[in-house]
Formats: sequence, C-alpha cells, structure tokens
Amino acid sequence: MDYVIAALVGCFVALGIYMLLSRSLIRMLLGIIVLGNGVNLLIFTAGRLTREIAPIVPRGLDTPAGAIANPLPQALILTAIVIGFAMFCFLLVLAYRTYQALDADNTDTMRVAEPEHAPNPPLSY
Amino acid sequence: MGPDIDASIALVAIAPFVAAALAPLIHRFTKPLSGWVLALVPAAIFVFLVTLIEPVLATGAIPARIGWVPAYGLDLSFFIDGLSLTFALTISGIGTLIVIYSGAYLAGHPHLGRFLAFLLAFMGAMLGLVLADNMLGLFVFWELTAITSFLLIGFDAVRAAARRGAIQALVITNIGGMALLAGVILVQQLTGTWELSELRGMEDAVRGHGLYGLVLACFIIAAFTKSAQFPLHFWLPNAMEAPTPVSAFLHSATMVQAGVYLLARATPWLGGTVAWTTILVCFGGVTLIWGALGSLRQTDLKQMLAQSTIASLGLLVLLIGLGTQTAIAGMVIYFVAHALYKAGLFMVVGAIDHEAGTREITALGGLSGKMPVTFAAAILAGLSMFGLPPAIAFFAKEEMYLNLLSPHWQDLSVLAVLIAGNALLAAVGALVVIKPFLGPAMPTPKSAHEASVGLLAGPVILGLAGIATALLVGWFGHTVLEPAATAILNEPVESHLTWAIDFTKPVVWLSVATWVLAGLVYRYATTIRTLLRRFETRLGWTADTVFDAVMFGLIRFSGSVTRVLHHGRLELYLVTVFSLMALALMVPLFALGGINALLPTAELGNWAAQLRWPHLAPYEWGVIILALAGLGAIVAAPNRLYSILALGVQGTAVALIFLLFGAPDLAFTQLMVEILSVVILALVMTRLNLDERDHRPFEDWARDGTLALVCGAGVSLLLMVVLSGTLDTRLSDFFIATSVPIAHGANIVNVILVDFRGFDTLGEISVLMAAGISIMVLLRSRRAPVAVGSPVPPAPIAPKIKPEPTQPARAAAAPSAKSTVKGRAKPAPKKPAPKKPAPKKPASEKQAPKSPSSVA
Amino acid sequence: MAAENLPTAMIETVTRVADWVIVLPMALALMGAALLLIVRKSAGLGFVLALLVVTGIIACETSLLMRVAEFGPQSMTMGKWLPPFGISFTADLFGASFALAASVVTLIVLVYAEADRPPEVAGDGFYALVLLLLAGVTGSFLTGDLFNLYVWFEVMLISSFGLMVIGGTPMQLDAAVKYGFLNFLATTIFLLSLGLLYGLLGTLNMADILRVAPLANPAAMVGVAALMLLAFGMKAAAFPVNTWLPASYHAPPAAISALMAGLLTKVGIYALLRTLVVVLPATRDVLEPVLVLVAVATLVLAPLGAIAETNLRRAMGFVVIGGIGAVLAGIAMPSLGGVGGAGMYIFHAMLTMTALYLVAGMIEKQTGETDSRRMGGLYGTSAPLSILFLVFMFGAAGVPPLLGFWPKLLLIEAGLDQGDAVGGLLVVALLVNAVLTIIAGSRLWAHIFWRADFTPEAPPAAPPGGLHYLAIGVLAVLIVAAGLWPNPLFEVVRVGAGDMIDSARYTDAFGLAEVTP
Amino acid sequence: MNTVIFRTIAPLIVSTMLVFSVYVCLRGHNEPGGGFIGGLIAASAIAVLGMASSAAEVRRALRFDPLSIAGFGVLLAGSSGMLSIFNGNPFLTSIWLYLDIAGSVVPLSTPMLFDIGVYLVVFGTLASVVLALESEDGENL
Repeated sequence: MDYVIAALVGCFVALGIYMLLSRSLIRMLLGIIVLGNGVNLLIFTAGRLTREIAPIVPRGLDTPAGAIANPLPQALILTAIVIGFAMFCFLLVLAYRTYQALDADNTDTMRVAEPEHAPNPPLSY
Repeated sequence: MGPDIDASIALVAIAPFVAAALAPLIHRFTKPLSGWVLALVPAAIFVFLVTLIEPVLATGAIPARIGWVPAYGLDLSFFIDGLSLTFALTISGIGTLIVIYSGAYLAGHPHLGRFLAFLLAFMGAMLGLVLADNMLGLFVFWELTAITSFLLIGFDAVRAAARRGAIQALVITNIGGMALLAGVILVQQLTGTWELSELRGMEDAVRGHGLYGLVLACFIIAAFTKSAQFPLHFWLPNAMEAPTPVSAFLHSATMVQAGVYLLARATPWLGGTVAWTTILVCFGGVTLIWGALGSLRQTDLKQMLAQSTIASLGLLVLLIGLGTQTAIAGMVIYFVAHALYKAGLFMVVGAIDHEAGTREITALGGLSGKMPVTFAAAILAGLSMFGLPPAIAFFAKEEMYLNLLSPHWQDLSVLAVLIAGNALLAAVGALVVIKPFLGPAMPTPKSAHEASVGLLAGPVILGLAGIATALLVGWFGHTVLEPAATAILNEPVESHLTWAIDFTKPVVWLSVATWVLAGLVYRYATTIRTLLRRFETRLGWTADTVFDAVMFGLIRFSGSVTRVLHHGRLELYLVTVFSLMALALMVPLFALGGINALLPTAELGNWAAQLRWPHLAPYEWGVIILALAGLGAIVAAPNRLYSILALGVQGTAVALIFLLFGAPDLAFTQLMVEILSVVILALVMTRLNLDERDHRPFEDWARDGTLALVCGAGVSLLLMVVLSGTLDTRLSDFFIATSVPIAHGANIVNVILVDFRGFDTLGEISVLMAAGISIMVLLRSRRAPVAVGSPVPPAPIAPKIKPEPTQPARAAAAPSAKSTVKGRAKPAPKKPAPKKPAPKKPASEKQAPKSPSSVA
Repeated sequence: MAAENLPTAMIETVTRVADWVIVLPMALALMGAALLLIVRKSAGLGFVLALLVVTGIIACETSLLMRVAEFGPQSMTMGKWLPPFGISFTADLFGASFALAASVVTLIVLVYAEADRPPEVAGDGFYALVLLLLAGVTGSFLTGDLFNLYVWFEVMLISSFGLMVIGGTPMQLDAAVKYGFLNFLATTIFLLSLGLLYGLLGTLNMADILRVAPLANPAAMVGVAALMLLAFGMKAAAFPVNTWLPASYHAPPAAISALMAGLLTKVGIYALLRTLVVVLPATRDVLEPVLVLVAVATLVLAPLGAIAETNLRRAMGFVVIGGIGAVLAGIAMPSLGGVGGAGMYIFHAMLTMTALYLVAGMIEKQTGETDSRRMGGLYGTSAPLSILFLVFMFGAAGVPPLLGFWPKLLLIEAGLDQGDAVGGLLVVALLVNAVLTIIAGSRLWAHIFWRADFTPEAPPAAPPGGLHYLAIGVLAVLIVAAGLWPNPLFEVVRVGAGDMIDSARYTDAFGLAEVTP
Repeated sequence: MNTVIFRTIAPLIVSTMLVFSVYVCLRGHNEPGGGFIGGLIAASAIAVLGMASSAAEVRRALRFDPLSIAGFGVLLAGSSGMLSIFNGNPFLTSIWLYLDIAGSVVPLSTPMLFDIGVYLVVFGTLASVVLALESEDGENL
C-alpha cells in the first residue's frame, strides 16, 4: 500500500507543479497548497505506513502494546502543515495586495521590479 | 639587523600612507605651502635611503621582516638590495620634487589636498612594491599602485576622456594584476616560498618545472600590461589625461617601471631561457620602434613624451630580455637616466602648459626669452634624452651597444633596432627641447612668463642630477650600477664606466651614427609626421579603438545576457527551477541506477506471477479516488469557486489518509487548516475580480504538463526507491519507549512536539508569529494611498527609477486605476467592481515603451 | 520514576549557565522579537529594546566563539535528550563566527535603519521582523539537525517576506511575489528532500546522518543531495536559480535590502557547505561536476549583470551573486584551502555586501535617484561617500589589502594546488570575475561620482545624516581592519576548515548515543 | 451571511468552540489534541464571530490585540524553556511539578506551558489574519 500512496504523492506533486506554472497568482497559490500536501504525504509515506493504530500509549501502560504508527513523521508533518499554512496565508494576502496595487493577477504583466523594456547600459565612461 | 631597522624600513612604505591620510587635513592649514610641507615626507625617506647605500654595498642586501599573517605563513617582509634601492631612491627623490611641483601646479585647486593624498599614497605603494621581499606583499602594493593611478588619472573627472583613461588603465593593469597573482601563487607552489630573496638559486625549481610556461606567461602578462608593452601599450597615452605631475611621476618615472622591475627581479629564476629572451626582445623591440614612431606622429608635447615613454619601456624590456652583463648594465643606467630626464621634461612641458596655455608643438616657439630657466632645465634634460655627453644617458647607449657587434644575425638585428629606436627617441627629445623655445615667437593663449620656483625646482634639480651622475660616473658605477646589476643577474658585475672614450672602438661610432640619424629625423620631422598620420588614417583602427570596441561589446553583451537571463517573467523562472528539479530526480534514478532497487532481480524467478494488486481496503481506495478526483477537479474547474471547493476535497482526502493510517492529530489539523484555507481564500476571492480560466497556449500547456509529469513521476519513483529499503526506526522507538516513563505524556506525537523536538515547535510558532506580522505589514500598506484621498495614487507609489517613462504596470492599470482606488477608499463594496478587462492583452499594446534616452 | 529503566535516555552531565551561550542568542532573538511585537506601538522603545537584545546576542556569541576557539566545537541538545533523539545545536568555528558576524551586521543595520525610517511608520513590526530574521539566521548557522534547519529557514524566509513588503510600494509587491514564490518553493524542495532522507536513514541529526549515510542506497542519496543542492542553490542565488535576487533586492528600503544581502544568501550557501561537505561528503564528490559548472557560470555571468544594470542596487545584487559563485568554487574544491576560502568569503561577503547596499542607499538619498544614469558629481560634493563606495566596491572585487582579497587568495591557491583542469578552470573563472567586477565597479564609480554633467530633477529630500555615517563607518573600519590584519581570520579558517574537511571533532561534539546503526 | 439567525446563534457556537479548543489543548499531552489544534479551533471561532458581527467589534471584545497575544505565546513558550537554566539542564528541558490541590494531583509542567504558548500563537496569529481580512480598511494594525 505504501507504493500506492507513493504514486498518489507523485500525482499531488505533478498537479502542484502544473498549477504553479500557470501565470495566475491564485492558481499558483492552489498549486502551492497541493504541492505542500504532496510533500506532507511524502514524509508520511517515507515514515512507512501503519493502519489505524495511532501513536498513543493506552492508559496505564508505559509503552504501547503492539506496533503503532510511526510518530516522528507525524510530528514533522504537523510542523510542516502549520508552516505551510502560514506561508500560504502570507502569499494569499500578497496576491490580494498585488492585485489591488498592480491590477494584475497574471505574473507576466507584473513588470515593476524588472521592467520589460529595461534600458541598455550606457556606452560611456 | 635588529628590530630598529625592520621598523624603519617598514616605515618607509607606511609613512607615505599616513601622510596621505593626513594630507587633506594638512592642506587645510598650510594652503599655499602644502606641496613644500608634504614633500618633507618623501624627502625624509630619500635621506634615510641614502644612509642605507653604504650598508647595502657592504652586505649586499638588508632584510626586514614584520609578522603579518603568521597563520598563513605570511610576513610583511622587505629587503633592500641594489635593485630595490635604485628604484626606491628614484621614487622618493623624484617623488619629493613632484610633490613640490604639484603644490605649485595645482595651486588653488579645490581638490589639491585630495590630489596630494593620492600622490603620497601612490608613492607609498610604489616604495612598498620595490622594497617588498614577500611576493604577496609585492602583489598587494602592485594593486595599490593601480588603484591610486586610477584615482589620479581620473582626477580631472568632469572630462569624459579622463574617466575613460582612468578606467582603461585600471582594467588593463588589473588584468595584469590577476595574472601576477596567479603567477605568484604558482611560483610559491613550485618553490615553497613567498620570499623573493629566497627564490634566487631556486631557478631549477621554476625553470625546470612543467608549469614554467604558465608561470612565464603570467609574469609576462603582468609586466607587459603594467609597463605598456605592445600591443597593450595604448592605455599609457590615455593616462596622460591626468594632471602633468601625475604623468611625470607615475606614467614615466615610476609606476610603469613596475613591470620592468618585476622582470628584472624575476630574471635570476625566471629568465635566461629561450622563450624569455625571444618574447622580451621581440616585444620590447616592437614597442621601442612603435612607441618612437608614435611619438613623432604627435604634436601635443605631452603626448610626444608619453609615446616616447612607451618606446623607452620597450627598450628596457628588450635589454632585460638580452640579459647579458652589458645589456643589464645599460638597462640600469638607462632606467636612472630616463627617470631623471623624462620626469624633468614632463615638468617642463607642464610648466609651458601652465604658463603659455597650450602644449601644441606647432603653436609654440621662441619661449626661451620669456622662460629662460625653464629652457635651461629643458636643455639639461634634452641632453640626456639625446644621449650626448656629459649626460648619464650617454653611457646607457654605450653599454647597450657593447657586445652586439657580432656575426650573429640576431645580435645585429637587435643592434639595428636599438640604433633606430635611440635615434628616433633622440629626435623626439630634440623636438621637445628646441621647437617651443627657439625660433620665432608665437602667440599663445596666455602671455607666457617664467614659472614659479615650485614649478622649476623639479626640472632643474633633475636636469642637474642627470649631468652630475655622469660627471661622477665612477662613483655611480660603483654605488648604483654594480649592486643593481648584481641583484638582477645574481652574479657579480663589474662597472667599467669611465670618461676615457676610446675612439678606436666601434661603439663610439655607433653612438655617432645614432646622432646623425637623429639629426636627419629631426630635419624631416614634419614630413615623417605627415607620412605617419596618413598611414594611421589608412590603417583605420588602433589598439585604442579596439579597446573601445571590446569594452562596448562587453557592455552590450552583458546587457543582452542579463536581459535573457533576468527577463522578469516568474513563470519562466519557475520553469527553470522545475527543469532542474526534474534533472535532480531523474539523473540519479536512471543514470546512477537508483531505479534498480525497484526492478525485479534474477533471484526472484517468475516475478510476474508474484505481482498482485496492492492490498487495500475498499474505503482506502475510496479515499484515494477522492483525492484524485479533488485534484482533477482543481484543474478542470470552470471557475474559481469550484476550484476552491475542489481544493477542499483533496485536502479532506489527505486528512482522511492521515486518519486511516493512524494519525488522528494530523488528520484533525489538516482538516482545520483546510477549512481555514478555504474560508480565507473565499474571503479574499470575493474582493477580487479575477480572470476565471486558465489561458495557457498549447505549447505552454504541453511544456508545463510534461515538466509536471516528469517531476511527479520522479518524486514517486524516488520515494518508492526509498521505500524499498527498511526504515531505521531508532528515533521513533526511543520516543515510543520513553514517552510515558520519562516525558509523562501518552500522546507520543504531542510529546515529540512539545518535548522531544520542542525546539522545532518553538521555531514553528515563530514562523506563525512572523507570518502574522508580515501579513499585518502587507495590509497596513493599504492605508498609504487612501490617506491622501486623491483618485490618482500619489507619487511614492510609483517606483522612482524612471519617473517620466510609464512603468508598465501603471500604464496597464491606467484605465482602471480609478476603480481600484475607489475600491480601497470605500468600505466593503458589496458587489465586485465592474468587470475590468483581464490583463491579457499583448504586452506591447499597453506599455508604449518610451525608452529613456541614454545619459551617455 | 521509571527513568531507571532507561538510564541512557538523557544526558547525564550537568549543563552550566555558561554552556547556554550556544542557545541564548537564538532564544534572546525569538523572545526579543515577541516582546517587540507586543510593545510595537510605543514609539522609541522599539529601537532601544532591539539594540539591547542584539547587543546581548553579540555578547553571547562572542563568548561562544571564544569557547569554541579554546575547547573545540560546542554542542547542546535540547531537552536533555540524548542526541540524536533530541535536537542538537552544535557550533564549530565557522558556525560561531558567522553567527557573530550576522548579529554584528544586524546591529549596524538597525542603527542605519533608525536614521532612515520616517517617524510615521512606527508600529509596523520592523524590529520584531529583524530580530526574527536574525533568529532564523543564527539558528541556521548553529543547528545540528536538518529538520531544525528547515524550521529556521522558514523563520528567516517569512520574516524576510515581511521586511520585503514594508512600505508596500507596487515595486515591492511585484518583487515580493517573485521572491516569495521562488523562495518558498526552495524550502518546499528542501522539505521534500528531507522527507526522502528520513525515509532512507531514519534520522535527522547531522552527525548521525554522517554516520549512517554510507549504508543507504547511494543513488537515492545522490538524488536527495541533488534536491538539496537545488534548494540551497536557490536560497544562495546560484546560477541559474538566482533570478529572484535581482528581481527583488532593490525594491525594499536600503537598510532592509542590505540586511538581506548580507545574511540570506550566505545562510543558503552555508547550508550547502554544511550539508554537502560535512554531512554528505560522498554525494558531494558525485555532484562535483555540477558544482564546478554552477560555480563557473555564477562567477562569470553575475558580474556581467552588474555591468549591464543601471539601477544601482540591482547592480549590487549581481555583485552579491558573484560572491556566491566564489563560495561555490570553494565547495567544488574540497581541500583545506577551498573550504577555508569559501568560509572566509562568506564572512567577507556578510560584511561587504551589507556595506555596499548601505552605501548604495546613502547614494540614493544623496541624489534622490535610484538609477545610476541619473546620478553624478558626487565626487566633488561628497568625499566620504566617495571613499566608502570605492572601498566597498574594490573590496567586493577582491582588491588587496581589503578583506575580500584574502578569501580569493585562498581560493585561487586551492585551485592551482589542485593542479588539474578543473582547478584551473575555477581559477580562471575567479580571475575573470575579479576583472569583470572591477569593470562594473569602475563604471559605476565613473558614472555616479566622477561624471558631473548631471542635474537632479528635484533636490534630494534628506541627505544621509550622522547616524548613517556612523553605521557604515563602523562597517568600513571592520572591513579595512580585517583586511589589513587578517591573521585572526586565518586562524579561524585554518581550524574551522579543518573541522569541516575532517569532521571528527564536529561530530564528537554532538556526543551521539552509542547505538549501532 | 449577516442574517439575524446567524447573528443570534453565532455567539453560542463561538463560545462552545472556544471552550472546546481549550479542552483540546489541555488534554493534548495524553490524547489527540494539543496546542495546534486548539489554537486552530479557537481561531476558527473568531472567524465565525467576525463574520457574524464586524471585525472591529471582535477586536474590541478580545481586548488584547491578537498579534500581541501571539507574541505573548512565543514569550511564554520560550520562557518555559528558559526555566531549566536554573536547575542545570539544557534549553527546553521539562520540569514537572505535582501539586496536591484539594486531594487531586494536578500535574504542572513546562511542556504544558509550552503547549499553551503554542495555542496562543496559533490563535493570535490566525485571528489577526482573519480579522484583518474581514475588516476592509486595514485599520489599527
């Protein structure tokens, strides 16, 4: 089953990249989320999958009775989810502000920082 | 030698820098006398160096050493032998006179203090260069001379020609400097020492090594760029854009001699090979003739001298290349003589320019009556340049002709070149000395009268020195020539200079032939000039124009390359990143055999039979299909709302996967994040009036799709390779085992978050907090334009690069700017603003490129 | 307690207060940032508080550096858990000295920014963001855990996002879009490679990775390392994934771009040095051709941009990239000289690139323009600015005896020492870079300072003041002094590079638990 | 969204969510939950409240600036780690106190403080973002 999820990870990554390559900021944001989900799933899978048994020690025991899901990737992913969400929020608001200020959603038309017809360097001393 | 001498020798190189740092301040207090006051520093150095003559004669060399970078095995070491002492005396002696001269020449100039500072700093660098024992030290000072020279050439910076000359000199000499650095490091690696003094006697380690050619090339490039050898000579005449004292000091007497010094210094261990001799003699000879002819072509006195300096440098290089005792002796004498007369002549020309207001040889005449002292100084220097007795240059010529009268064709051709070159130079000398002063008086822009003491002290003293050394030729031979030549050749050299001229020797007649030839050239100078100029016009280009072509070519090339690489289209930037990502994934998988871990191996036997459908429960398949459906829906969504909903679907699917595989915390968090994401997205989207569809042209679609598929497949495959191994679960085992007993928590994931790896969490909440601040910063900036309340956004919103040409986005926004601003000013428009035309038009339509005229 | 059952779970030794200097800078920066956020609306307090915190950080880091110099690499594992189970902070000489340089640069930029900031912007969270940035940078320099490195990268990234958009001009927003997407993508790729690495090795501690990496599938390891190279290369602005830098660094106020230019790319390149040279040396050897290629291209192409660009701070951005090429050259030559040169170059670049941006900001203030074609004549009117620009520009080009010369010397020496075509190629690229940088610098100098035929459209509103000169003067003194007397730096580099090439001392400092891999 | 019904029941939902979020946060050490999830729930509650009334009102009701709450959270989490400097342990070493209050043992620990810090940061940040987006004119940020 690990391999099925691994293939699913590939789908997430591919779709995320495809969306990131569209020039519209909002679509790119969706791509960022999908890509992030893909990476989180990747970490989850890389920690090997175990069905259903959450890494919680039953009350009264010092260690869980049997095999449980690998807790470390879960902790890492939790961190990554929150960080990814923070980034997403920022980028979303950035896209919003950019749209307000530049009236553009298409990254190809945002040419303030790198003007399209940048002057050639002067041929002088 | 004790620490005292170490310290004082180091002080020789350091004192000028200190003086330079203080010069602007001193100048403020001693305005009319700054030149005289600051000249005390070089004068003191000169006197100190004179006291070292005797010890040097006695011991051969005085070493001095100060710890500098012991961790790197580097000392700031100096040593004074005949060669460096000759150079150092010349530098400090002429330096003294130049500083005095500058004070008078630039009297009243607002930046005189700065000028003197640069001049003194240069002198310190030059002294350090010739005194340095450590090759890296030498390199450091070498580069410092380039920098100070850059500043001095560009001193009169409002003129484009001065700026061009400065940049040209810097670039050319810097190329040489880089070669020197490489060469110096190579020599250190071949011999294991940085010290020049220790290199003597290690010639086998250098000359015998396979890298000798490379070392030689590095040193020769360094020396040729610095000493303006053909075809890298062209920067030197342009450097004459500097004020005359600079030309006199840097570009004739000292800095340009650094290359000569380097070659002389390297002779014992680098020289003497066929390659060395051939290259130096050939390039030196060509430079000699080329420079001398170039000099005759000019009518500007300063340019004549500049070109003749090139010729003299060629002569010196040629003599070093010959490397015989007489050639080296001739080279040493010629170096001293040249420094004395050329600096003198430059100062004379400066005085003429200063007093008469022009340097055109055709516009000058009959100044001898008005400027008698100047004329006398000119004659003294002229004697030297012409090589007449009783000037020291006479002996230089004698020495260089010696031993060349041999049956070998090489020697004879060198002799011919030498005679021709000397004759041409002598003719130039005659022209410079005679034309402006004798003959009918010409009207000049300024009414000429005698120059001030400050302007005259230099040329007169130098001229007299040129004669005095000749009169004391025996002493000169013993105290200057012998130690210097010995240092260069690393073998004892005997001076045989004497006034007893033997007319039976052919050498004397060679001198006479030179003079006769020079007389002829002088007689037909105008004709020759016309012919040379015609030739130049016919040729159509010079090394100088080639430099411009290369430089502008480089600038244009830079422009094109940069525009291609940094085009400003985020989408293509991302394409680059993902292409590289595809490479990073695929190359290890397929070229390095990573995929083998997934391929069936031979032991497996009939592996196809063992293939089976992955063992997944139906609801698990359901979740996976849900995820895929969500993904598909995002792409296929007809509008934004659907795509946001689809996003929620795939997020929920991910949460379910987490839940199915034992991660309730994750599932819960993922779900909450997904809900909040959708809410926030929806909050923002209701404000925006966006283009709904993905308008990718087919090529882009194909490209993006391929990239995405390759990357996705690569990630999947690499992950499968990873999964094919077994996971080392030490960390998790530890956490599971200690979570309850030691960390007192039953939810292991939470314990990892707040205890085992709490530090990550601390960073993570900082990320959240920082995101909160950043978003606040972003939203705060909304207020700025509204505060003014004008329908058109105020100026600060527009970048300041190009105020008048429309910057693209503003132009694009122009028709709808009003509504945007209104949207900001009014609280919460319930309905989206009237549909704006999507920014989809071809770029050229909107931007109306008004490329700003270049401020060339 | 049940702890007796697991006697090996926790570190036995007592941690003294003095041992805390390794984590205090980090903790101080984070908590200082939090405090500054809370008090952000009280005018005047922010600056003083920020200064105090950064000074405290500098004090801790100085003490840390001295301890490392005396006793070798230092380590602290959080929560008393035995490494590799807890997160370790481990400082060797490189990490400690870079962290110190970073906080010194931050202090200087804070002073400069105080002079630069109009009073009405108070309460915009600037100080909190700067401290968070510093926390991220410090954490990245000192951490010994790869996932932790990812976290600090994100701290640094998000606070730089915030700094990038302070002021919110359209140009800043456009710049932030490019900067934001590309950099966030870089950290995502890093996270992806981390997930794979964990799946391969089951550990995240650097010393532990070094220990078990040889047992893993080599091709997969190369894949992981290649992804890291891509991610860190993007953060470091190596060719060809450096496009975000010239697109963004000229947009925010000068103080902010100076801080970014001084710190951010250096962290990326340091991470590359740490992961490839120290942690994954075997894969570095496989990737060496790529490194050489990237280094040469970065070295040669970046200064071309500096020649081509007329916007002053954009041109400076290309100079920054050129410096990254020099460090990459050092990483491509895993010898003492190469790594030492790379390390010293990072140190030099932190100071010099910051200074370049600060002086560019002052020039912009003095002329009221951002485009070098519309500047001129400063040579006559502003001698201090002229000297400063010249010193920093030549310093960036590696002209002796300024600080920038020494790392170039080490790198060239290492290249020639290698004695093969690759070494020669790198040396030629380094020399070409120096010449091209000189050309770019001298042209800028000629246009901005020498050329006088220029009349500004409007007289500048506020020429730089005393505080500006104080801040940049301190930097200039540091750069010149370190250039004239580089011996301490060479001492640091000799030991530091040794610890990188032979990481035994570094890994021993972790005190890894004895577990059989 | 601004229907009367919604406005009426919103406070009810919100207060339930807030209480639940605190519960989830506190039980997190032993059962699914924790500061993250708790904070997320609380922030969602604020989002709902913001939709029901206005952002400005919510801000007033909160009394503290949400971003400052986040700052306080980081301070709290950081300080809980700093406590171990006093007993000779490295940063973030947990300290446990078992208080016997009225017969029941209440465990107090630095990890718990830390988790509360996490809760505050998540809550504060997200609440500030949501409120800022809900209010139109970036007032008072």
